[in-house]
Amino acid sequence: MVKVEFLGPIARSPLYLEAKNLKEVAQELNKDPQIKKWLSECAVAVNDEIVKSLDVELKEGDRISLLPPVCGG
Amino acid sequence: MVKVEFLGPIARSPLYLEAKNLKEVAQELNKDPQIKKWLSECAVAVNDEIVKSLDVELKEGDRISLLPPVCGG
Amino acid sequence: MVELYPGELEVEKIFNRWLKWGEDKNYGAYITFVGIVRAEDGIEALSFDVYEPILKKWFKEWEDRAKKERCVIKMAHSKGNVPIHTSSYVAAVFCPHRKKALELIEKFVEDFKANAPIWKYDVKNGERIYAKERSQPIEGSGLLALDKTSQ
Amino acid sequence: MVELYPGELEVEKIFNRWLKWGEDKNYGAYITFVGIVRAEDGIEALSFDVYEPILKKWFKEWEDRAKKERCVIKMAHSKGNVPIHTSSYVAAVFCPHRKKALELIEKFVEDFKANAPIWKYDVKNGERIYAKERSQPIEGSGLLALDKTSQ
Repeated sequence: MVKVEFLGPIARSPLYLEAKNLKEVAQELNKDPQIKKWLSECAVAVNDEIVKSLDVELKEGDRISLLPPVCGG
Repeated sequence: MVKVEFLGPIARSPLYLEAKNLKEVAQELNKDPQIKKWLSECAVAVNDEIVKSLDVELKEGDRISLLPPVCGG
Repeated sequence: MVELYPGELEVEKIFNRWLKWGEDKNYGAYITFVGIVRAEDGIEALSFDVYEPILKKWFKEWEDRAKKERCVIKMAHSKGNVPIHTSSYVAAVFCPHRKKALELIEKFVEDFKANAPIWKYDVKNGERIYAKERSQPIEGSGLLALDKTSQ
Repeated sequence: MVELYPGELEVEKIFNRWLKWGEDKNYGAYITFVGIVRAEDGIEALSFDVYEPILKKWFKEWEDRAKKERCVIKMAHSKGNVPIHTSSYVAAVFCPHRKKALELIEKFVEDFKANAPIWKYDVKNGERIYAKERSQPIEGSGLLALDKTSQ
């Protein structure tokens, strides 16, 4: 089981999924239209490290975060 | 008569010269080796306006300033 | 270290504390950037969400980068509501010389805008509205969008 | 207006006064550059000569240039001796937005170094030594050197 967190303005509670890698997470999240609309603009972190490839293997308890467009300052 | 002032580190008292234009001032200043050595590095102001051409006519009482290399801050 | 505070920043105190910190360290240049909330579009405040774990990692990379140039970077940011005409952000660099300092503050502030995990909301009539049109997708965004052509 | 002070600058007071000045004017960015005297080559202080009439004209041009961008520039500088680890120079810009502010502070500080009529001296054992090798000829220098090939 991995945890998917939605940061900032994405008003969603965390999801818990069975997924062996990020591609499977992507497939799962694309099924929900309310989440899907954010995906093209969101960066992705695994255990608080931004990742830039879908070829990331996941293990039990991993935490995936979705980061929508930012504007600090 | 015009007045020539030496600013900053050029340790010279003002000079008073008869000169109708900047070219004549230049000729006069080039005669003094102690002044001459500064000239290639000095900017020139007439009545506190920096000038970039020797074709400047002077009138009685004009004030010429020599500004050696600067380093504020 | 990233300093985070609820509400508007006490800019004077932060500036003075950092100035004192640098006093005997032989830096030749100290630059600060202060971000002030502008009165625009009838907002009463801005509001910020900050995701600290990734912000700290992002900032650590900048600290390391600055250190290689013998410089130091500091920043303070607000969480929650920040009224108009008060400050939500202070960034600073200390460097031996001015050129590096000017270069570093610009690069840091621009990367901060583009990649620091902070979300901004306009506050109107007490309501928080995500400032989407002023926000930038973090570098590498879109990874999970499988159906990219339709986006 | 250019602020000139004998000896080292009271940076905190200057920063805070300018911050307050900008408070209700709806600027989004306030950047300050502080120049601090470094301990180098055994100096005890730096010392400065300032030629005010031309400095004020030079600064007025920058004020006008800033105004066209809806920005404001401020500066304070020391005259005379400034001990190591204290400050001789503070420059500031206020702009509606960050990009212009970052651009303006850099251009202003660089032009200040190149063209403001201020002369720097190292102070060693109480003696003032012109910092010639760190100084730059003002744009257009050499006008009166007739014998340019031998220079």
